Amino acid sequence: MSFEPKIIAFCCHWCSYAAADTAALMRRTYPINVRIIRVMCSGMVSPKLVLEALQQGADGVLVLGCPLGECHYKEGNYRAQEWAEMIKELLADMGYEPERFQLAWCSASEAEKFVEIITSMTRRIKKLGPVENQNG
Amino acid sequence: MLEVRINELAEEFGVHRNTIRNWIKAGILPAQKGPGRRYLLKWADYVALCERFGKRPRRLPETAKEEESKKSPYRLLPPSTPLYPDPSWADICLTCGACASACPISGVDGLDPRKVVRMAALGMDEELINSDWAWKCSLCAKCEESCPMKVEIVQLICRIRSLRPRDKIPGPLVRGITTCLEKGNNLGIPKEDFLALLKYLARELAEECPGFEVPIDVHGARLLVTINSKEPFAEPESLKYWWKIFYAVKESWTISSEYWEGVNWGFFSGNEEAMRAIVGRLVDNLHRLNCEALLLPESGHAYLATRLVLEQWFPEALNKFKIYSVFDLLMEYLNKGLLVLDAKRHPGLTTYHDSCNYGRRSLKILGRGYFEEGRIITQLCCPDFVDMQPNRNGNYCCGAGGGAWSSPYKAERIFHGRIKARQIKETQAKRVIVTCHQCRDQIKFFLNKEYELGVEVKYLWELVADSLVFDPS
Amino acid sequence: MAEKKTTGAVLILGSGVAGIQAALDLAEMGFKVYLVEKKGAIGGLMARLDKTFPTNECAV
Amino acid sequence: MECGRHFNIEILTRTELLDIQGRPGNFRVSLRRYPRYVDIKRCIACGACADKCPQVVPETTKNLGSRKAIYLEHPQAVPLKYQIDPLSCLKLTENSCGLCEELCPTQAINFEEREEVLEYEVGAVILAPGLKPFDPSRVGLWGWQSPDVLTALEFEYLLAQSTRTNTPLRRPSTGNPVKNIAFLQCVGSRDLNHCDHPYCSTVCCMFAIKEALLARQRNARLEISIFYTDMRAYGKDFERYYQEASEKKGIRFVRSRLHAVEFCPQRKKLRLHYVNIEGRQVEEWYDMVVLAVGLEVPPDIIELAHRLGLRLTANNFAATSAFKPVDTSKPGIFVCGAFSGPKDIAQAVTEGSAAAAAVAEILAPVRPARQVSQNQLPQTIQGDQKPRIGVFLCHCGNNISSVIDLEALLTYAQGLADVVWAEKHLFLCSQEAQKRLQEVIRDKGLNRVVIGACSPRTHEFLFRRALREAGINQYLLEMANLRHHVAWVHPQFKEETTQKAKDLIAMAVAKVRCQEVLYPLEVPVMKRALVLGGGVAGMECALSLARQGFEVFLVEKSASLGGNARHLSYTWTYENVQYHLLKLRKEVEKNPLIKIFLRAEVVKVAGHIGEFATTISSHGRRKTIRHAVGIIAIGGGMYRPFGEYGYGEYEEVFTSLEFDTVRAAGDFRVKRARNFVFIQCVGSREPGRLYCSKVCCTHSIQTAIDLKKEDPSRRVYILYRDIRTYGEREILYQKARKLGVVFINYDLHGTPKVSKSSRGLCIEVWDHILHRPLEINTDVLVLATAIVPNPKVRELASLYSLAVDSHGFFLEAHSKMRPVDFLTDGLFMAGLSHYPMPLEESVAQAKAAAARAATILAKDTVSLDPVVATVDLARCDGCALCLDVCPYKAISPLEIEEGDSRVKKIQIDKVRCKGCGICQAICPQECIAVANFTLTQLRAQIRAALSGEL
Repeated sequence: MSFEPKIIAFCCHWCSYAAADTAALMRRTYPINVRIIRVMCSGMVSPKLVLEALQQGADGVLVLGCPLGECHYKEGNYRAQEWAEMIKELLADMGYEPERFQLAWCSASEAEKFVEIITSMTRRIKKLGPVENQNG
Repeated sequence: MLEVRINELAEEFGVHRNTIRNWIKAGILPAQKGPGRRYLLKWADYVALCERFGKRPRRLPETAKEEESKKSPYRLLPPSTPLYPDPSWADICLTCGACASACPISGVDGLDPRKVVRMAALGMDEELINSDWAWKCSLCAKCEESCPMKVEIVQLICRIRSLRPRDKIPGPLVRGITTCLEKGNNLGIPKEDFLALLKYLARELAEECPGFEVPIDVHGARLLVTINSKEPFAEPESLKYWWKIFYAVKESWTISSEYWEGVNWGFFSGNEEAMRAIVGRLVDNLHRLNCEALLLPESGHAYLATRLVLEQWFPEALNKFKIYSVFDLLMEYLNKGLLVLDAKRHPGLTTYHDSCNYGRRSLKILGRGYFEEGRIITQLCCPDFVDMQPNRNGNYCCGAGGGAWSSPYKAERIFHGRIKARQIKETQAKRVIVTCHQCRDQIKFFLNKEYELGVEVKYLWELVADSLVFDPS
Repeated sequence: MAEKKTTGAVLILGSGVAGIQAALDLAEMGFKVYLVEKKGAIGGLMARLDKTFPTNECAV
Repeated sequence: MECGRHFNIEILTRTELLDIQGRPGNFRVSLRRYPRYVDIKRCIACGACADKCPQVVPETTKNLGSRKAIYLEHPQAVPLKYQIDPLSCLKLTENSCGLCEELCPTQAINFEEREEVLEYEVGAVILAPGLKPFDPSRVGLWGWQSPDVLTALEFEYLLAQSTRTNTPLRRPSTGNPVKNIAFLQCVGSRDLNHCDHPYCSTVCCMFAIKEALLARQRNARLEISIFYTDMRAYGKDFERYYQEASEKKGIRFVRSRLHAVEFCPQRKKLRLHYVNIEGRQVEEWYDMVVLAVGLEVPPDIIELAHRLGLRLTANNFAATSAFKPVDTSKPGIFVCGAFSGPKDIAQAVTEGSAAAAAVAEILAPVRPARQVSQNQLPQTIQGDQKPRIGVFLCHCGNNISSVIDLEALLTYAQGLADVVWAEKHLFLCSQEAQKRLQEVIRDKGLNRVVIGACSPRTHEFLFRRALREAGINQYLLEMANLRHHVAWVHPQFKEETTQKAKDLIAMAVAKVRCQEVLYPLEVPVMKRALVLGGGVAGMECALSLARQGFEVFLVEKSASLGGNARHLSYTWTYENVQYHLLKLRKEVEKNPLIKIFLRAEVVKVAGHIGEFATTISSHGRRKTIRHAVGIIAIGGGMYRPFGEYGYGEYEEVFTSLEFDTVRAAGDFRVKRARNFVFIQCVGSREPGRLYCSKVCCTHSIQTAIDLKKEDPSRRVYILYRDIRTYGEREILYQKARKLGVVFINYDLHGTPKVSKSSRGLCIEVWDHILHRPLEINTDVLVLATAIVPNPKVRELASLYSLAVDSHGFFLEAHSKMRPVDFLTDGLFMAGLSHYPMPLEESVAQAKAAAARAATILAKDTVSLDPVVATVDLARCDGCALCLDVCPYKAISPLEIEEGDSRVKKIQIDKVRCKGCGICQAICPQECIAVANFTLTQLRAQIRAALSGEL
C-alpha cells in the first residue's frame, strides 16, 4: 500500500476555513489526507503547536491564513509569518525536512487556491515519505 | 471526387433515399455510378448541394475551408425607403432565432426568415429582392407562429416578392395571372371545351346519381361554386366529389360559364390588382346570377385571398351574400342533418393535415382559423384517427404552399416536405385527409413517392362524397 | 375627531425571503409583526428549493 | 428558519389579506383565515394522521408526487404542522372517514373549524406576495404535456428526489436514466406572441445554470445544453458563475431560441429542431427538456392591488419610484420582493430590509423603548461537572450519508471516552430534530454536545440556541464539519471518508471535553451611526436613520454631497435624477440629527459594535466620532479605456458619461452627427474584470432612444454581447428596436475594429445573423465602460478589517441572505462599493443598511462574542511579551499585591479583545487562553486527529 500521510491544517476562521467551505460548496475535490483544525487566526498558531503536531505523528503541517493585508485581526497573519520563520529554524534544528511545514494564504473565495495548496502539499509529503524517527 | 452512398447522403440531408436517386436521375445532383453501390460526386457539386440546403458539408476539402471569411464588409448606409412600412415587419426582431428554427427551409440558399428580417432591417433591400429564397418560401407562417415579438415575416416576404421585377418572377406565376386576366382562367381553357367537359362528367355521374346535371349559369341558384382550373385540365374526375355532395343534400347551386377560376395567383406574386380583379369577377357572377351565397375556392390560398379581397374591397358583397368556406358548408349540411356518413367505408388509421392557409394564417389574419371542423368531419368518416405532432396552429407545411407548387424549385419543395413526410410517418396512419389542392398534390404525388409514405391522400370533400349514404331517388 | 395613537404593529403579506427579512428586521427593532401567508407554511418559493446559486448552499 | 421562533413575530398561515382601511400609523386590516382543521398548538407533526389517511391527492406540479388529504406543506415547513385540504378530505366532502381525528394522539384535529375574518390594528403594511411561475401548458408548442418536459421548478423537484434517494436521474416517461437535457430559456418571458409578457423574468438564466450544474453533479456524464437569447448574468458573481459553467463545467450554451418541443413516438425522445449560431439547421434528440419558465403576478394579487387602489405597471407589477423603491402609491403601504418587478434572492432580501426601514421611519415615535435580549434564559446544567458528551450526526438528506457510513460512525462515537449518548437524524437543522436534541440533552443529562453536520460558520448559532433552550450553556458545543470537509470534497474515496469522519468526530469530542462555560458580554449601544460616503446611497441611509430618530454622522470625501448621481439625468423609468438629488440633499442638510463632514476621510478606527471610534480628518483637523454602527457607501468609479477602440486617440470616441455631458451641453459633435455607434461591455466581462456592470445596457439603450426620438433619421447602432435589460427594462429594449436602433452582437466574431479614414470613423464588425462583416461609418462612438470599484475600498477594508472580493468590491457576509451586512458586526454597506447597480437598487440597499443598522441601534445593549482571551494571573510572570503583539491594544500592564510585594502582571480588556489569540501563541508561560481555542483544546484536537490511521 502506498504511503498515505496525515496532514494537519490550521485554518483561520475568517478566510481559509471559509475557503475550505467554499471549496465544498463548489464541489471541488482534494486529497483526503488533511485534517482541519479551526483557529480564530493564523497568528494563534504558535511554533509549539506545529512541533507538537509533528511529534504526535503528523507527516506535515499547514497553517493557512487570510491574504496579507486582509487579516480579520489586522496583522495576525504577519505574526504568523514571524512564527513561520521560527518554525523553519526549529524544524531544521530538529532534523525535520523544511517541506513538512507550509504557511500559505487564501481568502474565503479562493477555493481553487485552497484545493491547490492541499493537493500540492499532499503530493510533496507523499514524495517525502513518513517522518524519520529522529529521536529513536 | 467524393465516393458516397445513397444512404449516407439521404441521412445527411434528412430526405429519403429515393429523393437522392431522383435528384441524381434529374441531374439536380450530377453523380456517376461508382464502385459497388457507391456514387462518385464532384466536390463542388457536393458543396453546392450542401450550400443549397443550408447544411454544413460534413466532409470538406481543404480548399473549400478557405472560402469563408473572404467576404468583404457590407457598408451600412442610411436606407432610402425601407422595404417595410412598419417597424413590426423587421425592426422589432430580437434576433432570437425562433423563426429560423421553425422554418423547414432554413439555410436553403444560405437564408432563413431571421436573415431575411435582418437584411430588411439593415437595408439590404436589393439583395433580398433579387434572391430566390422568397419564392422558395411557402408562406406557411410557421416562423410567425414562433416569433415572440410578432414580427410580420410573411408580410415582409410578400412585399419582397411584390417588388421583384415582373419579368424576373420565377416559374409560371406571371404567365398564369396574365392568362387568367386575359382568358378567365389560369390555364386558358376555352369556354366550349370547359362546358363540354362538364357535360360529359355530369353524364358519367348521372349513372350513380340519377337525373344529375351540372347547373351552368343558373339564375337564382343559392350557391355559386368556383373551380380550380387544374381539375378540368388534369383531374376532371375530382370535380365529381362536390357534385355528389350537392346532389345528396339537394343543394341549389351553379357554376358560371365565365370566370369560374378558383385560384388566385396574384396572392403569391404580390399582385394586388390581379387579386382584386379575379375576386371582382366572382362578385360580378354573384350579382349576375343572382345567387345568395358563395362557396369560397377550396385551395387554401385562394380561400384566404378571396376572403381578404372581399373584406378589403368588396365589403358590400360580404354583407349581401353568404360566404362559405368548405368547412362552413359541410358543417352546415351536417348540422342540418343533410349528410349521412358511413363510418365503415374508411377503415384504417387516418390523420388530418392542417392547411396553413385555412388554419394558422386565417387565425392570424382573419381572427378565425379552421382547425376543429376538418377533424370532426374526418372522424365521422374515419373513426380510427390520429393527430400529427405538432398539429393545428403548430402544424408543418406540406412544402407546396405560397406558390411553391408552381415554382421551378422542385428539389427545395421536396426538401421542405421532408418534415411533413416525417410527421405523417410518425403517426403510422394509412390515410391523410387534406383540404387544399396544393397540400394534396404535394403529399399524394411527391411526398408519397419520395419518402415512401404509401398513404392514401384524400380531400375532405372526397372523403365525405365517398362516405355518403344517400337514396338516389 | 380625535387623532388615534399610532400603532406599533406591522402587517406583512407574503412570507417569501423578502417578507421574512422585513419581518425579522422589524421584530428586531421591537415592532410587533403579523406575517400573513396564504399557504400552510412560510418560506415562499425558496423554501422549496434545495440549493441556491452561486454557492449551492441549502436555501433554508 | 429564524422567523418561526422570533417572539415579536406572529405567523398567520392560510390567511388572505382582504382590505386595508385607515391611514398610515392607524390602519385597520381585515384578513380571512381559512380553516386548517388542525390545531397548531396541539399538532406535534408525528404524521400518524397522514400515514393512515386514505385520500391520496396527486400534486398538480410534476415530480412533487402525491400527498394525503392531511399533509405538511413540505418536510422543512415552518410551522411544522399538518393541515387538511378541504377539497379532498373525505370527512369534509362526504362526511365519511374521520380516521385522522381518531388517530391523532393529541386531539389536534378539529373538523368544526370555520373560515373566519380577523381584524388587526397596524401602523403600516408591507406587501411581499411574490410571483408565480408561468404555466407552460397554455402553449401547446412547448410540449409540457409530455412527461419528459418539465418546468425549471419541476426539474428541481426531480433533482431533489434523485438526490434524496441517491438514484440516477430518470426520465419520468420511461424510467431510463437521463443522458442529456436541454434547457429552454425565455418560456413565458420576453414574449408577446404566446403570452403578453414583454418583460424579462430576470432570474431564469441563473436558475437554469444552477440546475444544470446540480444535474451534472448527479451525473458527470450528463450532456446539458442551455438554449438562450441573452444570458442575463448581471448580478454579483453571476458572470463568473456563468463563465465557469460554460468553460470549466462542460455546460453547453447555445444562442438560439427554440420554437417547439416535439415528441417522437417512435424514438420516444424529444426532438429539438433549431438553427445554430451559424445559421445552419440542427436536429437534436433529448431525453428531457426543462422549460425555464418566467414569472408573473398572480391574479389574486392583481385583484387585491386594484381593491387597495395601488398603482401598477403595465405588466401588473407594483409601481414604485427609483427614489422610493419600496413605497407604493398609497402612503403607509410598502412593497418588497418580486411584486415590484422580478428579482433575485439577494435583491428581494435587500428590499425586505429596505421596507422594514421605510416602516420604521413612519413608526419611529412608537418604537418600544426597551428591548429584551433573547439570551437571558436560565441555564441550569453547567459545564463544570464531569463531562457527559452527546454526539448527534446528520444525514443532511443524503448529502452526508451517501458518502460516509453513518452507522459505523455512530458506533465509533459511542465508544469514545465520556460519550454517553449518540444518535443520528435526517436533518439535524429541522425544528423537529432541534426539539429532539433538547429532549435528549435533558433526558440524558448531557452537558456537552458534538454535532456532526455542516459548517459551524453557518449553523453554529442554530445549535447554540438549541443548547440554550435545553438549559445548558450554549458554548458547550462543538461541530464536526462532516459535510464541507468530508462528504462534499471527497466523494471519490470510499472507506477513507468514514475514517476521516471518525477523526473529525474524535477531534470534536476531544475539544468539547475541555470546553468551559462562557457568557456573552453585553455591551451598551450608543444611539449613533456613522455613514461614510455622501452619494445617494449614503444620503438615503443617513436620512432613513435620522427619520428613525438616530443621530447620524455623514462623512464625504469631496466638497459636496451627491456622488455619482450628479452625472445622471434620469432613471430607467425616466424620473428626473437631478430634481430628486436636490430634494434629497436639502432634506439631509436640514435634518437636525444629521451632521455632515465634507472633505473628510477616515484615518483611524477603533472600537467595536455598540461603540466604534472612527477618527476622521477634515480640513486638516482630526476628529474622533463615537458610534454604534457604521455604513460604508463610498461609491465606485468609471473605467477609462485608454488604448481601446480609439479612446483617447480620436475625438469622436467617448465613454457613456462623457457622451452624456457633451450631449447635454449641446456639443456640435453630437448635434450634427447622423450616425452613432455604441459599444457595450468595454472593460466589463473581461479577464481580470469578470463581472457585468449591470447598468450599461439600459443606459446605452435609453440614450439611443433619445437620439432617435430627437431625430428619427439618425442611424444608431448598439454593438453588444448580451443585452441585459432585466425585468421591465426589457420594454426599453423593445422600444429602441421599434425606433430602428440596430443591435449587433459581436460576441461570436470578436470585438469591433475601429479605424479612421477620410470618411471619418469606421467601425468594422461581423453581423451575428448574416455572418458577414459590416462596415459602419460613424460620427460618434460611445463606449459603455465598466463601473470599477473605488480604490478607497481596500483602504477602508484594512482600517475596519473588512473582506474584499477579487474585483475590489466589498464582500458581504452572505451573498443571498445577508447582502448588506459585513462579516464584522455593526458594519453595513450600500451602493456601488458593493457592486455596480442602478440608482433604485442603491437606494434600496441604503435603506436596507439603515434597517440592519437600526436593529442594533434600537437596542440598549448588544451581546459580544465571549471568544476572547483571559489570563491566568497565578501563572503570569508579567513578561509583557503579549502587550506589543495585541493588535487591539486590549492588553495592559497590571501591578498586584502578592503577599507583601507588588508583582507585575497583565490584564485583558474583554470588549477590545477579538480573540485572535496572538497573545496565547506568544505567552511563554502558556497562561493566556482564548476561550474555545485554548492550548489544551488545540492539543487535544491534534492528538485526536492523529490517533486513527488513515
